[in-house]
Amino acid sequence: MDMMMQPVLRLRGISKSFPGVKALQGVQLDLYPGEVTALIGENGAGKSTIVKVLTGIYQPEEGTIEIDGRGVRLTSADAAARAGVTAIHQETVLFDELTVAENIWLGHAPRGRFGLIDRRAMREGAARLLAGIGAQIDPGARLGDLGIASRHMVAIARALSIEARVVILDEPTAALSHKEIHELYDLVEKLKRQGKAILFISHKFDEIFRIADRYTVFRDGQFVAEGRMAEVTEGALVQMMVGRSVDQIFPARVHNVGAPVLTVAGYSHPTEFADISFTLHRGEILGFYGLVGAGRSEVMQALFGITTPSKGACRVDDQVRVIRSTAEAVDAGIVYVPEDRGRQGAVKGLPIFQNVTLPSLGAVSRAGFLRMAEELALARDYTRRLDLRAAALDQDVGLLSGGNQQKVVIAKWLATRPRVIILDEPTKGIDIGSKAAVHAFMAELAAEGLSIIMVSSEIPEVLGMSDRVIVMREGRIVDEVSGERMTPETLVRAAAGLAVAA
Amino acid sequence: MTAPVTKPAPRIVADRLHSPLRRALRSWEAILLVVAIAVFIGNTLLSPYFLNAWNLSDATFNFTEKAMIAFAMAMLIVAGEIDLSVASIIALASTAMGLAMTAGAGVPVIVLVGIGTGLICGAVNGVLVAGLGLPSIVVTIGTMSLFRGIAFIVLGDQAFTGYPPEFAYFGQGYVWWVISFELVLFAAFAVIFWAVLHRSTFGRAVYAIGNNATAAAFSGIRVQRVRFILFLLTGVMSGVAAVCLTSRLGSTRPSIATGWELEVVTMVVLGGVNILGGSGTIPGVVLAAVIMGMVTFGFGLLNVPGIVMSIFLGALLIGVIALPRLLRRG
Amino acid sequence: QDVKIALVVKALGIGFFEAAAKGAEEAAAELGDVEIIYTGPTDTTAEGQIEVINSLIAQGVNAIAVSANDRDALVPTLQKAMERGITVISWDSGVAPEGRMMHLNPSSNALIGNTIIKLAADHLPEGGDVAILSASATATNQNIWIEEATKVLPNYPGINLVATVYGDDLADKSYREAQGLMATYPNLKAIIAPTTVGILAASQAVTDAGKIGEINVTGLGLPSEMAGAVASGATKSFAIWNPIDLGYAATMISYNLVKGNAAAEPGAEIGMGRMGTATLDQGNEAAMSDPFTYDASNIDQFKSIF
Amino acid sequence: MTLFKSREALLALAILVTLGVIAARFPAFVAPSNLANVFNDTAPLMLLAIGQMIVILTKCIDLSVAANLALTGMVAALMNGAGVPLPLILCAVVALGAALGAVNGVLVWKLGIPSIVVTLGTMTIYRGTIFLMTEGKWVNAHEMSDAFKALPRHVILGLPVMSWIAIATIAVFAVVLARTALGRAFYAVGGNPHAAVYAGLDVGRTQFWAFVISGALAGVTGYLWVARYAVAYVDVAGGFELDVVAACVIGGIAIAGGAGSLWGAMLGALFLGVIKNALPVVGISPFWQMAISGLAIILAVAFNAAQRRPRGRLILREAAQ
Ligand SMILES: Nc1ncnc2c1ncn2[C@@H]1O[C@H](COP(=O)(O)OP(=O)(O)OP(=O)(O)O)[C@@H](O)[C@H]1O
Ligand SMILES: Nc1ncnc2c1ncn2[C@@H]1O[C@H](COP(=O)(O)OP(=O)(O)OP(=O)(O)O)[C@@H](O)[C@H]1O
Ligand SMILES: [Mg+2]
Ligand SMILES: [Mg+2]
Repeated sequence: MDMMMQPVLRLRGISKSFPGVKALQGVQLDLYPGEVTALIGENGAGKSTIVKVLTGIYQPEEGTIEIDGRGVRLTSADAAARAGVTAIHQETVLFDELTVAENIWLGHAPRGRFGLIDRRAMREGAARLLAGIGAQIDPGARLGDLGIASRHMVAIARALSIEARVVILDEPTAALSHKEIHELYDLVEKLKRQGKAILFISHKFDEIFRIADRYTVFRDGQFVAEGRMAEVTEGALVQMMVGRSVDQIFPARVHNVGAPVLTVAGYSHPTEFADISFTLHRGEILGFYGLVGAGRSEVMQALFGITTPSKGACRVDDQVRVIRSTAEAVDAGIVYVPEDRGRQGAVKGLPIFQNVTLPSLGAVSRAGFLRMAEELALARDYTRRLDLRAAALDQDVGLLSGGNQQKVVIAKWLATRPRVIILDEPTKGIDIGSKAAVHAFMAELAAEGLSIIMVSSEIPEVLGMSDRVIVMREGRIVDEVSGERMTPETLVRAAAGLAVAA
Repeated sequence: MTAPVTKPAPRIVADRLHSPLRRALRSWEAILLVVAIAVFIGNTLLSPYFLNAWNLSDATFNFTEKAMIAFAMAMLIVAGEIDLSVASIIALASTAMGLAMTAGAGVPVIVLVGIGTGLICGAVNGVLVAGLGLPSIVVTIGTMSLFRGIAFIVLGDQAFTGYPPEFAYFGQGYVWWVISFELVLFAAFAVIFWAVLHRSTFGRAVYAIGNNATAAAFSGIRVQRVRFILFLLTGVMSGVAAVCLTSRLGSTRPSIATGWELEVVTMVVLGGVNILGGSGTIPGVVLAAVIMGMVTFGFGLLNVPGIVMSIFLGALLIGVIALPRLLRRG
Repeated sequence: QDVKIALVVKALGIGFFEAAAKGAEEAAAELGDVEIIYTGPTDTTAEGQIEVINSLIAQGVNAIAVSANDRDALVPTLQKAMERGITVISWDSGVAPEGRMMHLNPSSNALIGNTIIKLAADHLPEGGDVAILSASATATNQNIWIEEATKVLPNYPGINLVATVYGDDLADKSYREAQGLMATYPNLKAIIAPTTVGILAASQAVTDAGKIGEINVTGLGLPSEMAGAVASGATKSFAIWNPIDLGYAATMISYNLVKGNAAAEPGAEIGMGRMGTATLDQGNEAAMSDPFTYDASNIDQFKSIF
Repeated sequence: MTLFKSREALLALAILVTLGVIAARFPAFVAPSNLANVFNDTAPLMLLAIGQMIVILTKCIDLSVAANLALTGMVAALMNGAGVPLPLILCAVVALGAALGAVNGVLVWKLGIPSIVVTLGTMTIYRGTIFLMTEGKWVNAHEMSDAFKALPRHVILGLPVMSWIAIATIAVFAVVLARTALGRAFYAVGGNPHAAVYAGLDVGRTQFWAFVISGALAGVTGYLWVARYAVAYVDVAGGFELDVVAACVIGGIAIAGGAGSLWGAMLGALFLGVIKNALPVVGISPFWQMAISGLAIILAVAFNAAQRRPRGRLILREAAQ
């Protein structure tokens, strides 16, 4: 059967390296019309890199790209679009200052008289595309005023505005809520029916098994295997991906929760949240669940001193603390692993070890002057515990894959020996192997007596890891569940506002 | 799902990718050192007057004052900010010293007034940038006019002259033989700034902020405080430069040090500091200062007009930065 | 061994100083054993002049003759030059006494101050408002002339000095200042600009405002530059001394001081070649000659010379 | 969007209030003829501000505009002296200005050198070139032909040609910025260069065009300036680049790129123009001028920033109402 169907897109022997890293080494990839191919691999396996090669953002050093049997050279994003390749990238890459319609049409806007941009046609086209994916967004709105999910829908609309034969989706569901994810699945079905070849990248196995027809596995920048989804099991895929088998079960945890460590009372903010009160105990993992945009990140950032609440107080151990800056939060033993790694997490441009020691500079210095040996020792210690994959500790963090950057950020906070660690979407975009490692590590930390707040939008993770779960909706706490009540049902209903109505 | 839990042994990650020696050889400072040696040899060959202790000593005055500001400016630029008001701070500080002198103050007070004025000006910039969150390039274009404008309001077409004779030491005195006080000050500040930027926790914070201010703030660094201190520091160094320059000129006019801000920035950039922030070193700035001083002095010995000198410096600035990029491509 | 005489000017490229350099070369040719180094900064700053002077000291020139951008700031550097045995004089724009051996004024300051007012008054028999457009606020000689001019004002009844503004010797700023004067003082009858840049810009501004005949622009200018303004009537007359003579005289004086033909002390008489002798006053200053007035009758004769 | 509109409205209001205050004491200042004069005086600043604004939109800065102006102006004056006819001179200044801009653009585009460094370097190189061409000599009014000097002064419908050139240029760029692919690309490239690559825009090439436009406008202004003030020399418009940047900033052009409007920049230029022209008229000592314009810049920037400050995300339902 494979013999009969010709691939639309055929990559052979593609290599691409960055200073110090061989991101891709002679990989191959085939995409077939009307079929979804899942690209699977650990963090840093080279998935996003191949997407960037296909969309003309990176030029491979070796290898051939064929579309419909004809060799092409994709020298720019523009050339790729003209060759019929379009992509929704892992990070949403759009323009805050432009309108939604302009974001969708930038670069290929409809022209009117004198070759000037036809703004009306642009607006109408944008409205049509957005309606097609079930997004209710005003095409005239400034993009910067939209929430993250809406922005993602705009990115999808932009990808669809190009008449493409090949559609690439790089972790498209990471930022979307339940409902939007389902609309995305419908969209993928529609594209399949139109005969487009689809490349789908995701770390979520349920998702892959649901919509993919074929799979291709990369490991460490090399091609490992390909085949039909129907002929493979999850275990086998994982085995191919990591080169070993991994247990997907959440680590067993002893729920011995101690004395209160952090008490938050009536935290409020003019626009972001109101009446946030809860208590966190020693050795506890407290889950925060909610739909995307429920304001969980904002509450956590207030606890961490990024923003100042207009009302409310917080107590750490038995001391009432006023936290107006991150430095004060770190002093109080509260640390935060942000969700937006690229912007808020790692300091790209600085080496790994300097990232790790950044909040602990006091501990690795004497009288304000740094001791390099101590810095390296500290960094070595914590990166090893997290199984960091890197060439050397003095390598620029920006050169690491997303998942490995996340490990550096976690390492930097653990090195401060905090009392409370807040993990905002700790496993978002992390491969299954590292994910299990992060989960095991969290359990270990809790067992050592560290108190953990975990913000997550993945129900299995929330339920599997937490002792207790707080559900947020529109900036307020709507429910707190523990014990028997901790079921997917309760969480979803509370988050969607159904529980209140019932 | 039935596979057993395995915890593979962590990978060993090396401390360093390349040896420090290899890094040093491939660094910007190495290029600058070659350029500096070339300029030195060129000057020696072109002018019989160059290789003379007193003449070389005179040449150092072409860069010492600017370089002192350049050290602080380098830190500021590494942190992703810039201060274009430094030359105007000199004018205002010099005017304040003149006022103090006319009021009968002694040398120590005059010096303190000069440095103090620099501190206050730096604080004004700092409050506007770090306190109110305004972009520094624009703020300091504004304070550049404001500070010098105040000096003009005070002095108008007048000048302050008649500083006490002992005051002349800062800009005209020699510590030993041909080693001037300014040169010693320059060397001392070079060491201090090197230690602060490259070896202290404060310096580390500066680099972190320059590379990613948001992430630095999310790492518990008091970003705005660091920025404020950097502006204070730049103000103070401008004040110190004002003391030296006023002492060297023996008088104050509101037009003193016109155009220095761009020379200082040029020095910093030539020294390999990334104008967009995040990287750069003090040794680089020291070398750039020496190169600029020797080039201007060498051209001066050949009686080449100053503007040809500035063409050369402009070309050098672009050339030194373009060359590695060209080589990498070709 | 040639005598090396450095002629340091306020800035390179200014017509007045280029002419002075011509005079210096003329003197050098006449003397035979003189090498002229004509130099100066790119813009009119004291710091720029100091760098230039430092390199002249390093070259071991025999004499430095400077037209200063700042009468005080150059003093320490010039003192250093004198300590190293270099003859230092100032000309055109002076240096404070402790920074030079003598100063050569193009003319006597009192005479110039009087002349610039007289030039305006001659064409205002009924009197009227006049304003001064100067160079930068720190320009030494302009300030002295303005001071002298204000002193003699009482001798010209009816002449009413309403403002003094500064164009910084920048064409556009001077132009704008002239415009500002016209807008502020509707009854203005004359603009006096004791600087070649200012007089040129002011006459242009008056021409553009269509006020030729209404406002007379006068002051100090170069015939070559002012020919157009005189032809159009924007300027009825102006004055200047001959910059060629000035450069020539400064060179001659420097040479004589270097050679020990004369000493710079009060009452001394120093030869200036074809310009006669300079007699030093109590402040070791001397005047070269009287300013010369140019108008429609004689401008064509001089406009091709300087 | 409304935020931008209101910022420009407020700036316009500030200009009107300033004019009103001056008019209270010096009615002559707001006479139409004088206002036309102020506008005409500000025309060079506006022309340069258009180019600078586009460059700043693309996340760059052009510090060489004033030097470019001086060089093209000098070349225009020399060509005039050599008897080249005026139309040819006009073409030449645009071409030369654009070429000088292109030099900046190429260095930024092809070598990726930060624009502030490139233009800091070319600034001195361009000015130095004037010196090398002329040995520092000035070209004065009497060395220029009457036709050369007359063009910018020629009055049509109550305004000199120089003003009309500014008005026409503003009109052209209003359309270019709003309705052409290149115009939108300037915003996109500066707003998010990373995303621009993904959208198929060539960031470097777009910046290159911004510099070419800025250069061409500097070229035109070079001729106008030299012809208007009837003099050309090395230091023409020295330091003017900072006024141009200040005009853009006062007009709300974000120095970080990607945001700002043409009208804002033009109002910013007019604001500076009014202040500069008014101070001597109001009789404030010239020594105060510098301090006052510095203060005006700081106030304007602080005000703009206060307007643009993010106030947190809207999550709470009641806050949204
Ligand atoms: N711009 C770059 N410069 C240097 N190295 C890079 C760059 N981009 C990616 N890499 C490296 O290339 C390798 C592949 O990265 P890539 O982003 O393709 O991984 P990925 O499979 O998408 O991982 P993830 O699941 O975390 O998104 C990694 O080792 C990464 O560090
Ligand atoms: N319009 C916006 N303006 C500024 N920041 C935004 C905007 N939209 C999203 N973000 C930032 O992006 C990140 C993720 O967005 P968002 O908060 O909407 O999703 P979330 O974190 O899943 O939801 P929650 O608020 O419940 O944590 C956060 O750090 C948020 O501050
Ligand atoms: Mg990826
Ligand atoms: Mg979040």
